[in-house]
Amino acid sequence: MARYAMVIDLDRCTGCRACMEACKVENNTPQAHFWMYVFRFEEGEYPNTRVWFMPRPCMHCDNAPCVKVCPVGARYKRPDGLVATDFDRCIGCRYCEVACPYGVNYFNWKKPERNHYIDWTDREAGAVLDPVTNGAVPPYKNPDLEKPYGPERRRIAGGGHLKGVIEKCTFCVHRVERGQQPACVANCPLYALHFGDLDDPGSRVSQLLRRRPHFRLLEEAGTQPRVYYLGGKPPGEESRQIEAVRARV
Amino acid sequence: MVTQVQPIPYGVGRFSAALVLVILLLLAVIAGGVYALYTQLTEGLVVTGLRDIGTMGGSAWGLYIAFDVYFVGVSFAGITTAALVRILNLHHLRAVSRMAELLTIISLILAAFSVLPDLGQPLRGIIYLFKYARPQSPFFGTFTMVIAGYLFASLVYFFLDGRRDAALCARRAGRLQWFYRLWASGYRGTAEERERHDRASFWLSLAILPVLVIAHSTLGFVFGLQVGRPGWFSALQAPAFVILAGVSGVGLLIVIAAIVRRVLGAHDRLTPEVFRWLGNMLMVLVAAYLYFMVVDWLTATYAAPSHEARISRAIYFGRYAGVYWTSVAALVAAFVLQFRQFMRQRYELSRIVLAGVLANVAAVGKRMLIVVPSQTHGALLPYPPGTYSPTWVEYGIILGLFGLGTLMYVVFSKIFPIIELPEEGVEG
Amino acid sequence: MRAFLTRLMVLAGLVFAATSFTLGLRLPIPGVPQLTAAPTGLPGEIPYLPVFFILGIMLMFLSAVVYELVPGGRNASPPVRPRPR
Amino acid sequence: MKISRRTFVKGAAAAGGAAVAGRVIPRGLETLVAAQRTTAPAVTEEWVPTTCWIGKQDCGMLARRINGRVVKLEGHPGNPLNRGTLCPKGVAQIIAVYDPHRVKAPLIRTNEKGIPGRWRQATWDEALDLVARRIREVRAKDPKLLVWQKGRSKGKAFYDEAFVKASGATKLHHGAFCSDAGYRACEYTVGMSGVLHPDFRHTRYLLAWGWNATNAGGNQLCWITWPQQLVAARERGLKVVVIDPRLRGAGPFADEWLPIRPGTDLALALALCHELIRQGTVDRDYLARYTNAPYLVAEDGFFLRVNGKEQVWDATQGTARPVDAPGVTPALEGAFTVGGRNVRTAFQVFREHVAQYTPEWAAEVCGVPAEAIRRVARELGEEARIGSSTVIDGVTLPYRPVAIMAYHVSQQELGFQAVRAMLMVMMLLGAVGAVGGQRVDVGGWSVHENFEKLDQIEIKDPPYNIYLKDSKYFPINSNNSAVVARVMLNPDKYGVKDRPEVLIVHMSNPLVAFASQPDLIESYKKFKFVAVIDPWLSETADYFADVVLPAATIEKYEGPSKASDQYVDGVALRLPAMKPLFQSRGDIDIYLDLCEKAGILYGKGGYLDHLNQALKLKAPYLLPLDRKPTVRSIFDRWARSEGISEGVAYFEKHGVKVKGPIPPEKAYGYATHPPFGGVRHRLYGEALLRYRQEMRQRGAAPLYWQDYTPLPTWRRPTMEESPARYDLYLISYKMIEFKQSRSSFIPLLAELAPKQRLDINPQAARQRGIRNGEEVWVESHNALTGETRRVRVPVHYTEAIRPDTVGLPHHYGLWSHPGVREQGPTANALYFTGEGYVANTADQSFHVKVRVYKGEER
Repeated sequence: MARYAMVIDLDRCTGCRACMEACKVENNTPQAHFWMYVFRFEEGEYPNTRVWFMPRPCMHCDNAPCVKVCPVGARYKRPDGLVATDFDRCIGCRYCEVACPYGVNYFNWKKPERNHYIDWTDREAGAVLDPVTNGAVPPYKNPDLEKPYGPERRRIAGGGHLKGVIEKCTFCVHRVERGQQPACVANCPLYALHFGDLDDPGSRVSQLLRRRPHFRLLEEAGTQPRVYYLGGKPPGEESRQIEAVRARV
Repeated sequence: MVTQVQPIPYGVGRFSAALVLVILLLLAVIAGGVYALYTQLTEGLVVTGLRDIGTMGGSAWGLYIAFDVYFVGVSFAGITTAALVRILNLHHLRAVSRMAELLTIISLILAAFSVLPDLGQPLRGIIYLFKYARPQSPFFGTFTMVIAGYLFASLVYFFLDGRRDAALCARRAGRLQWFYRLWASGYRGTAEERERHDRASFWLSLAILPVLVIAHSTLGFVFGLQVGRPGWFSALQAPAFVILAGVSGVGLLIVIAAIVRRVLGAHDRLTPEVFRWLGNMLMVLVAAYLYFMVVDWLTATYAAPSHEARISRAIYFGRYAGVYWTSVAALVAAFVLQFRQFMRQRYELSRIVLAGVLANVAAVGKRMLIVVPSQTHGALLPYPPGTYSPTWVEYGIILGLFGLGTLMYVVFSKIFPIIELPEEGVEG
Repeated sequence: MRAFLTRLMVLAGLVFAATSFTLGLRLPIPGVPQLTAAPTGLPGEIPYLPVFFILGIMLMFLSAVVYELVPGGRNASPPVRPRPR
Repeated sequence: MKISRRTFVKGAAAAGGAAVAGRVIPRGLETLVAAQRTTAPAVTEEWVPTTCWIGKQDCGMLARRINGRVVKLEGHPGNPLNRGTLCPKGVAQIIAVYDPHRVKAPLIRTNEKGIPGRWRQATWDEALDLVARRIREVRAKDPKLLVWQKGRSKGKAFYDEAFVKASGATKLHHGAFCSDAGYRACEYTVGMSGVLHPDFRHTRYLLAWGWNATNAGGNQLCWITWPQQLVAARERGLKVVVIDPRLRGAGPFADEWLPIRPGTDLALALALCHELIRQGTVDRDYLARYTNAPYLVAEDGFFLRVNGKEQVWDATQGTARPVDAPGVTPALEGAFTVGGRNVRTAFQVFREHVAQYTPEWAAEVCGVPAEAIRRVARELGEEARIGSSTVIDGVTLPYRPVAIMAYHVSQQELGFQAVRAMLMVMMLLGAVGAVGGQRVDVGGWSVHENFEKLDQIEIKDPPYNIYLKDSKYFPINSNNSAVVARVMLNPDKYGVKDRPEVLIVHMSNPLVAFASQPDLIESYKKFKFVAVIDPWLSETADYFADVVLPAATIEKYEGPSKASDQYVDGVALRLPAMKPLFQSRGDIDIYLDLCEKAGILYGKGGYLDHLNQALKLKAPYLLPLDRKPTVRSIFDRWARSEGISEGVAYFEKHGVKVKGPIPPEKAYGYATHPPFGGVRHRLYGEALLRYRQEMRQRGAAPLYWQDYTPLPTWRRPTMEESPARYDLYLISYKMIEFKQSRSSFIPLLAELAPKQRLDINPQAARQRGIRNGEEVWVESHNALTGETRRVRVPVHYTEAIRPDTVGLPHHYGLWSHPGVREQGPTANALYFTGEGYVANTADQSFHVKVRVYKGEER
């Protein structure tokens, strides 16, 4: 059984947020949902200013507070390390969300057909688009998200973003089980993101972690994250976020 | 020959015009709540002021959870008083024990109802909680202990305690006779039955008290166990919850007792003695809670880690200062009121009631302050601080719940004596 | 005869209570150690187990009712509806 | 559960047979059932290659197509430009493809111009007929009165060349808003068409001169390619010195930051030259052999010529001899007397010229510490390793691992000379065309025709054409559409006789994208007829189009586009990832039909004929001139003519044709035969002096010719003449989220940066009592006309900008798309164009003095 982890090289990140967009398109996430988010930081005072960037996926913790608190086992830890959300099981209590120290959970506040960027139910637009899209919402809807995954055969890839259930980064389970990299990793223009199996000493992630010093976010919280950062340092009180994305639904 | 039996006292079965008006009013309030709930069910929780923690800069839990905690808290007082009355033989408080028990049962039902609208999938919530509930989740304790243990135990206690009066009521012919008979379930008041009931209720009380503590503690754990939420993660949560529960519960009981005393003119049963006792109980609990708050404040200001500090800043001086200081003021006032009466040993009903009201105002405020700030200002990663202000939907649903509770209370008091029937006249 | 039936009832009730209670305990007992451990693998859950647990607790309290309503022992006398003298 | 509008409606109806009943049953309760529904049915899935349509370099893409519907665009792993990745825009454009607010059918205007348009849908035939008729009419009068405004249109061969030539239209660029001042400087100085960029694989010391590395592209390539090379180079030990008023652009990749005052880059470059010469870190061999540094300059500033030949001083013989005399060993320095005339070598002149530009002086001008300038000069001198050489693919070449990356920085009033001065820094170090040294054109080292053209311009007397070609105002001319606007408003002033009448705007949005918005809006009223080819209703179309022709986005054939990252060469095509949505059509289809209807498609000199030349088609693949080909067949012929036997099918299969690594002989100036294509680089710009004099003779005002100096010469930028209360410099910049004005309506991107904001240093803000996020007025001032312009924007605190400078991103200020109304103004509403705010090459300056205040004060 693989032990998946993500390694993020802060020395390479240009803060372009392409990973955020790759995630959004791959997973058709609703507006203002950022399963992957990129912080942009500024430190120090002119002219001794420093600018740096930090991507923030779900940490897929080994000791995940969200898994512990889930009252119905909708949020669960897979043997391969992925922290999954069964959207058929979730009752929408958002306990996982308040329990998570990293703020990676997003709740479907709206109905799916109202939850996307453009009102795809708009009659005029729909009329023209339907012949191509067969009424899919959004038109670039990814069918893989509906399917069940893992030996447990549970639907954990986000699906149609059902109203009233919680969601978060799935490490693109639908791609990983197909042997692909998560969308953000695959797309990173600077190859700052890496994904792989810690049990395989030959994997890129294992090599990087052997070769270079690294840290994990909020390790002191005992969550044992599966996301490692190379270079740089964790953000502190001195790190001012600039160009924050404040999107609300 | 049949002795002429007087009608059941305490306004049972008598409906004045004013009462009908009150009931209609309550029904209107409930209807409002139902409409709000309908809007939410169709549109989703987007109609509330709740939003995601983190980039969305919101609060995932709000009014619903705060009032759920509040209602569970209120339920504390009822059954405790009843149990204490039984265990410590505080006979002078027997008069309020039924009111207390009823308060417990109704507020527990309201608590259950106030969680449902918070769920994104209420129907799943009802089914899946019974189907998949996990003990690892603090919800499990709240859910099983409170609903199953606590509510059911109270019902049992309530039922057994009411049999005697039911039997008495059953003597009168009337539309509800079948109901009284059913409740009395063959109670005749023989010495043997009384002795049986005594023993049963004694053990029941003993069994209920620990369940009670567990239930309220687990509710505290729901927050206290969250390492990811500065301001929540604390061993103090559980005990503090129990105490604040007492404060709000006893407070509300005082208010209800006073109302009943006024409406039913039951001055002979609800004596100043009763209120003095409740008042003192409230004073002690408030004092204990104030102590908790001081400890809390010291820890938060003396050597708080930066994240804790951010929250306390928001609470003491920032966005939430208004709510916080109002609650503090209310608590202090409640305490001072009671303490002065206690020292002088001269009690005034109005003052005690005022204290009860203040205590509940403070309780509601504190519940909000426990739930919200840690979400809006407790981010461990440098997200910008969030905001939360409830919408009409949330207020509507909560009001509706209060309406429902009051209605249940009123209706019950009209079909069953809300105060234990006096000893005399038992044998008619 | 009636007394015998009631006894039978009580017995059946007790047996049911015991079974459901022990069944129900299968939930918290393995659950408790997991409170401290890090969650691993998939949740091995038996559907509707919580119902048994809740039932167990309820029946525990219900026994009080049984105790009061069902007169047992020597001085058992058939329940008589209260009748105005 | 599969939520589609149809099933959704069904569900609602089903729940009780009527919509009413559907509403009675709250959908919140329905979901439990819904969740149990089975998953989506099996689908046909395929990956089809195409290229990105948003940016300038056409990154390779693979489109994931399910049942004929594109659901995702991913980077093409085989394309050297982006190597399997995409920028945020590239990823997000998928939602734009399906944007219901695209122009769905040809539109014809029904209301007057200059206000938001009202439209009626027309058939393609009707719309094209209308445009074709206008083209016919105007061409009958004078083809030059037909103007073709180039924007981010691809397929140069089809539009810029074939159509413009076939129609005889006047072509307007957008380069004057990009980096054309730098292009002209490089073309004139070293004969390479491009701006400055390093040889990232070998460079060890980089001056990132106003390079917005983490947000914008660089010389000739889009964003992805350059950062990839930068980061890789830094991991190999590259040191990066950022010269920029704003640090944000360089992000974490700055080893040192010189926060230079806007508009003073020329001064800093001159000071670096001064230091390099003082240090003696000068590549004399390069200067003597490959530049005009040894040429003898007479006192009048012109080269000493003996029967037309430039002379050098032969050090061994102690006489002046022709530069190409056999065995001549030219002296680099010194003053001599030849035939009674005092002459100095060009280098001597340069040396004496820069003697005044000391670091201390520059420190004053640029607001950068003198010791920092000294240190950088010293490090440059050391890192250049003058005299050293290395072997690349078996070729021994000079090794000078120092370079400059400069791009949009060239768009300032002194831009032309500033970039020339930057080049001179590299020329002194002998880094031009050396390994690890200065590069200019990613395509390889081939001398551009402008090297001669810009040297041989014949300045004419009026009448001039619309962009003042060969005029006494801007002899070297980058064809600035904003200047054109001013000319149209006042033709007589510039000696322009007749105004153009018909305008075709292709994938361009001048009203928002080009500087000096008010001028543009006014001037566009003067066009009699405007046709716009665009997938969206651009603001330009909204206000002025008579006809809008809906172009497709990625659903079309277009190209061919270069796929070279300066190390590996390749070529790619844009291929339709699916059928054009709505009634939109591929641009090339539109041009074919338009030309046919306008009667300029067939025969000699027709569109097809010019297309044959533009695509360099060889027999037997030449397009027949008598029948209209399909677009696919054109590319098929082109591919086969390029020697790709499978024809276009090859691209439909692979997307990109990788030609392999670029050999040193093509990449490095030193390696070409002869080196540098046999030209001598122009340290000394004799022609510039000639132009200066001719302009004076023709009576042009000093501000036109003052910067035509043989050697870059510092002067205070015109904007400095603004009153003291305009105490801040406004600069503008690009954000990674958007591409120019062409993507801020893409909701996925707009969400990341929803609003215009003014970057300001907290120190400067507090002095003015401005809180972070507070709305302020930004008021710009034209130092020559006294005109002021202002916009209202919220401020954004940042410590990464000079306290005397404020910054506004481009991209905003759109209004026609429903998604952009709240975004705020464009920076172009504040900039001025024309005298004082363009370079001597008519290139737009994006610098202006502004003041920032809260209240209504005015």
